[in-house]
Amino acid sequence: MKTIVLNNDQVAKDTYYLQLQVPEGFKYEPGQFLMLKINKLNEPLLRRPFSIAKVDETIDIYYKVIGLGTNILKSYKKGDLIDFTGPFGNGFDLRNKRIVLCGGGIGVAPLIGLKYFLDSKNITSHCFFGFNSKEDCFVDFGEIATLDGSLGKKGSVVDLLEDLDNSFHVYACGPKGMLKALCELADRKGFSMDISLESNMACGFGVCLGCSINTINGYKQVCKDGPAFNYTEIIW
Amino acid sequence: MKTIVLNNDQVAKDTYYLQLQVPEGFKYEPGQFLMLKINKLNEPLLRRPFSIAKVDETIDIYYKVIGLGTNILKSYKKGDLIDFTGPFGNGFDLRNKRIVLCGGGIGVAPLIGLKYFLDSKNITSHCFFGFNSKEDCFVDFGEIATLDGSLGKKGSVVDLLEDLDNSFHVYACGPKGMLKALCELADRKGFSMDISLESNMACGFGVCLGCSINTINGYKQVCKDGPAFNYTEIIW
Amino acid sequence: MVNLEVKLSNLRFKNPVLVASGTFGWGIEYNRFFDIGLLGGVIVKGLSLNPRQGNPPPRIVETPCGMLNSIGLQNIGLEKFVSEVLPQFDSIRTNLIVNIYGSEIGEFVELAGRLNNYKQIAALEINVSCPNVKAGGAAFGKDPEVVFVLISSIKKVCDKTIIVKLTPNVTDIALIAQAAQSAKADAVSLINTLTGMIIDTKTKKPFLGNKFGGLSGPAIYPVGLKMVYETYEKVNIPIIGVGGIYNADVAVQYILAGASMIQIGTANFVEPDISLKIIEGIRRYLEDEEIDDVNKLVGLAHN
Amino acid sequence: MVNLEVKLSNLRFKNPVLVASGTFGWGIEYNRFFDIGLLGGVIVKGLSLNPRQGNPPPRIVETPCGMLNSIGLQNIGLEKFVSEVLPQFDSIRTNLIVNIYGSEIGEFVELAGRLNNYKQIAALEINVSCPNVKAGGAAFGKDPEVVFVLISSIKKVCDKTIIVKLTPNVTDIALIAQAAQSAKADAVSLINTLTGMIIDTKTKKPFLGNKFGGLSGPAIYPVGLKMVYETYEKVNIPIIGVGGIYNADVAVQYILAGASMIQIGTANFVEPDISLKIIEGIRRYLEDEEIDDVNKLVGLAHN
Ligand SMILES: Cc1cc2nc3c(=O)[nH]c(=O)nc-3n(C[C@H](O)[C@H](O)[C@H](O)COP(=O)(O)OP(=O)(O)OC[C@H]3O[C@@H](n4cnc5c(N)ncnc54)[C@H](O)[C@@H]3O)c2cc1C
Ligand SMILES: Cc1cc2nc3c(=O)[nH]c(=O)nc-3n(C[C@H](O)[C@H](O)[C@H](O)COP(=O)(O)OP(=O)(O)OC[C@H]3O[C@@H](n4cnc5c(N)ncnc54)[C@H](O)[C@@H]3O)c2cc1C
Ligand SMILES: Cc1cc2nc3c(=O)[nH]c(=O)nc-3n(C[C@H](O)[C@H](O)[C@H](O)COP(=O)(O)O)c2cc1C
Ligand SMILES: Cc1cc2nc3c(=O)[nH]c(=O)nc-3n(C[C@H](O)[C@H](O)[C@H](O)COP(=O)(O)O)c2cc1C
Ligand code: FES
Ligand code: FES
Repeated sequence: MKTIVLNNDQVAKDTYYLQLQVPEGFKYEPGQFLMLKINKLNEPLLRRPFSIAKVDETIDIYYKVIGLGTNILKSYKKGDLIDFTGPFGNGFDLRNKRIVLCGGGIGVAPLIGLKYFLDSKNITSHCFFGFNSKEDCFVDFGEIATLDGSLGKKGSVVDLLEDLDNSFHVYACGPKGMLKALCELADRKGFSMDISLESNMACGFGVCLGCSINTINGYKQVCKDGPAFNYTEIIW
Repeated sequence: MKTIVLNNDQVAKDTYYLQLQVPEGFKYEPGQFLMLKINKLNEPLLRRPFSIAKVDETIDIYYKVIGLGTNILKSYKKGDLIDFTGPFGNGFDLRNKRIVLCGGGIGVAPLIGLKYFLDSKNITSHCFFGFNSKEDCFVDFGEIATLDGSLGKKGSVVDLLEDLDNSFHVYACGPKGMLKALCELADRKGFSMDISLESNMACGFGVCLGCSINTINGYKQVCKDGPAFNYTEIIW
Repeated sequence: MVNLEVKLSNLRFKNPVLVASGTFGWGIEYNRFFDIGLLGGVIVKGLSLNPRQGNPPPRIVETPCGMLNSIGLQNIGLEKFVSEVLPQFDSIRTNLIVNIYGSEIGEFVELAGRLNNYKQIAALEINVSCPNVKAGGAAFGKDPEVVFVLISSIKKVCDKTIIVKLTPNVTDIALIAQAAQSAKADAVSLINTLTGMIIDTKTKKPFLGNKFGGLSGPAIYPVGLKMVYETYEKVNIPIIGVGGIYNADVAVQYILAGASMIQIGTANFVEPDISLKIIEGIRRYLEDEEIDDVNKLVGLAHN
Repeated sequence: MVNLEVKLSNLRFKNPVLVASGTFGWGIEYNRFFDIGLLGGVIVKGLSLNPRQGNPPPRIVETPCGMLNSIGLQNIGLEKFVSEVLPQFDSIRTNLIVNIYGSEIGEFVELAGRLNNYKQIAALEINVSCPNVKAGGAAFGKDPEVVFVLISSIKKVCDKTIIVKLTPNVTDIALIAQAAQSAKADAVSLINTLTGMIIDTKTKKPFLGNKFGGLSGPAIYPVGLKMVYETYEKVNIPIIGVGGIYNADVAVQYILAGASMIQIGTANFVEPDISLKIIEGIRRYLEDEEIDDVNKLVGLAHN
């Protein structure tokens, strides 16, 4: 399906904010993602997955420029048509606990929509976001940590969660290293946690079996069984 | 090498006029061509050959949108950088006879530069250009024939050359069917003729041996031995 | 009106467009995009007797105009397939083809024999590209004698249409096709993926969990097309062409090369309804060329 | 400073980057773009005893991320090569490697013997992918015994470094590499092109004048890489990796897979000075990874 690009501006270092027109009948849950076909050529061949940060007037996506596909994506202009499939994946599973959102880098994106959703339901949540540096930050809410100390607290965002106990439930998304550190912290502090994972994807809806990750219940598909998983399930 | 696109406007049906900044030290002869790398991807992989229509303030190219590469080429905008190699190929071999230029469709392009060159040397030449229809025409000089009669004389441009005799030398470029018909006419009327040929090309400068055509002297390379050949040499 | 219907042994297909095993799940997943009953047939993912976990991740990576996969034939096994997937095909109006494999001949034969009982299944596609445990891991499909014995054995226990899916990683694919023909296979499909790999220069290790993977996608279509073309000159049974088909032009090229039907694989991931577009594209090509029957196109490039 | 110098038998190469036969003309043509003396070595186009016309046009066509060629080994023949090309290499400060082929063993041997006299030539690369007239047209390179006899015979008449260029169109390329090793080849280079074809749906005929062609370019690199990787585990002689290399990352992948040197082919057409950029890219990779010698990279992906 195609929709119209309404905005595609740089909002932080290598980070862009893509807004798409909401197609008629489009439904989504926070935590889901779209698969974008970047151009009409066979290179890049496969669609690329991007979390839906939020949907209201527009579908909002934040993306980081990494390689082949995202380097082309950034040249889209207002008014261009873009080809998507989805939304795919499960929404975040809502827990009846004190809620914390913890994101690192571009992994903050899917949490924006979750925050927005929780606010709309009057559910209180605490947000902790980490970036390498001030120039990488693209959110204007939540407590911030930066590795170089240029914004918020100096250090890893994981450090900001030291005070949590088992009354909390964390939704986390970010680079592998951060997620692993969070898992150790969760083990230590006893809070529960869902983490949103990434994997190379071909289809996005469970047919290629390419996006498997290893869990204590065998291989699972990030696209269909996730992208969020209970952290205790993951075998790193 | 890279140069700047100064203009890339549509000038006729599926036909675009590409103007490039002349790089320092750039030398060319009428009849030569450039190889353009259309994008930075591996698809399309190979460079595409385009005749240099003319060089004065700018390098002028006329191109027709055909397939993969030219469909992307048409999206270039003023100010974009484009990657070229060349100029390659031989210039037209100038003859001391009454000169006629005969072009069909996009094959008119290289003759524009030849006309311009001859004019600058005060050499008289007669131009005959053929198109399918008025909407395909992108020149404003010469005698025109269109197949549907919407501009100039109705019929093939070949018909316009019926009056030539062996005192003439023709430079021709155009689709295969037209060139074949011209060869028959040349045999009948006795005029001499150089025809500019096309072939799929990989390198453009004689190393891949991919652009061969069959001649009475064995296979020859369009890029290095041509693109213009004495018509009597060609085995169709 | 042009005719798109094709026949294979005693089966009729609405059109020559199938979807390739491993790229179309169990079929039903694609119903969210279009009515899969419009396809010539659906080849479901590789089935084995017992469930299989598949290979460790990462399992896929993109390559220039292609992709590598090392799924390792993950599947739910016969029992679950029969109880959960098959019933859903009662209401789907297209040919269901089940792609099967085993690690030794006995496993293939048992599986084929048991699948023979289910009326929802039109045909079996025998995947001989998987490693042969008894023969030290080399694929069944690389040895014509093994293919002959395997297919003959399957034919004894299963009277459904038998299609043999050949691997391109051999010196002479037509030789293997001939072995399948001698064993009374009803058709051959070619090609499966080319073996390939990618190395991650950051970790300095093979990128895929399984090191090697199968290369598919547009990149490989000239190779598949050539193998279909040469096999067409060496066998009399129908050929089903597969490998890198991403538009109607490439599909038509395969038919001209000698394929009676074609399969769409990797392209299903990129464009879930590409197979419908290709059916329409083949129809339009026939109309433009004023050919009234797709069967008349088969092998024309040999004339 | 990192070391890029590599050795092969008694030869030294400034760096591990060569340019592949048939994609670099006679070398000198590229001097208009850069000083070819900066390359590790230049492999010139396939030479035969007598001049050859090559195949009828069209000879090339683009495919997804690749190209097919059916040049058919057009070349000027030994005599003209010796009189016109060789003298130009007196002043070029890089290793000249001559790629040779014949239609039967005797032709190879005579050619190798005669080339042995010229000091400008550092090594011969034996192209065994061409059809063997005596064996009914199948390529020399598909039969390990033929490769053994061919290379042994060449070694008897030529004491230059002998590299055997292998075809990927076989079931087991490592087996052929082992035959070359047994025959005392100094190195193997792999891969040559994959056989493929394209059909023109307008004319309904094979597009290339010769019907079939060789597939090269980025599309094939995962296949070449895998063949280098598996051959590295089976032979002790150096491997020269070739196939689809289009940037330094892919070049490094080949080295990690086990290639001591690499060749740039099709990419030379797209970007005439790509080989220089790849040399620089390899140097930068080594610096970033803090590895002081390119030789230490060879085969690391096997650890
Ligand atoms: C469910 C999900 C949601 C996501 N949401 C977002 C989001 O909201 N915003 C965002 O910016 N990103 C998101 N991503 C990540 C995003 O999909 C990738 O960053 C994107 O696909 C990169 O594409 P590319 O073509 O630019 O990079 P590519 O060139 O495809 O490279 C991308 C990555 O692929 C891997 N890779 C590919 N080829 C190789 C190779 N040869 N060797 C080693 N590694 C290789 C590497 O990890 C590399 O970094 C999400 C991913 C998933 C799975
Ligand atoms: C010396 C020279 C000068 C030229 N000058 C000009 C010029 O001034 N202006 C201009 O418009 N054009 C010119 N051309 C032609 C121009 O190069 C081509 O039109 C252009 O390369 C088309 O590129 P493309 O990617 O758009 O089309 P492609 O998609 O590459 O297709 C181009 C053509 O390639 C052939 N082809 C490729 N693949 C196949 C296949 N699978 N089956 C059948 N046929 C195939 C067909 O003939 C097809 O029409 C010139 C060509 C040469 C050799
Ligand atoms: C992710 C994936 C899984 C596959 N699984 C199977 C399989 O289970 N059985 C089989 O015979 N072929 C399998 N194949 C091969 C395809 O059916 C097809 O032969 C191959 O991909 C070439 O076609 P394509 O280039 O159109 O994808 C698989 C291919 C892919 C990409
Ligand atoms: C136009 C062309 C001509 C070639 N000629 C030869 C040749 O004469 N001898 C040879 O051994 N290989 C020849 N090759 C094969 C290349 O040397 C190389 O092995 C192959 O193209 C794969 O590398 P690439 O993908 O980098 O091009 C040729 C390749 C091309 C594209
Ligand atoms: S991306 Fe295909 S199964 Fe998950
Ligand atoms: S295009 Fe390469 S030799 Fe002419």
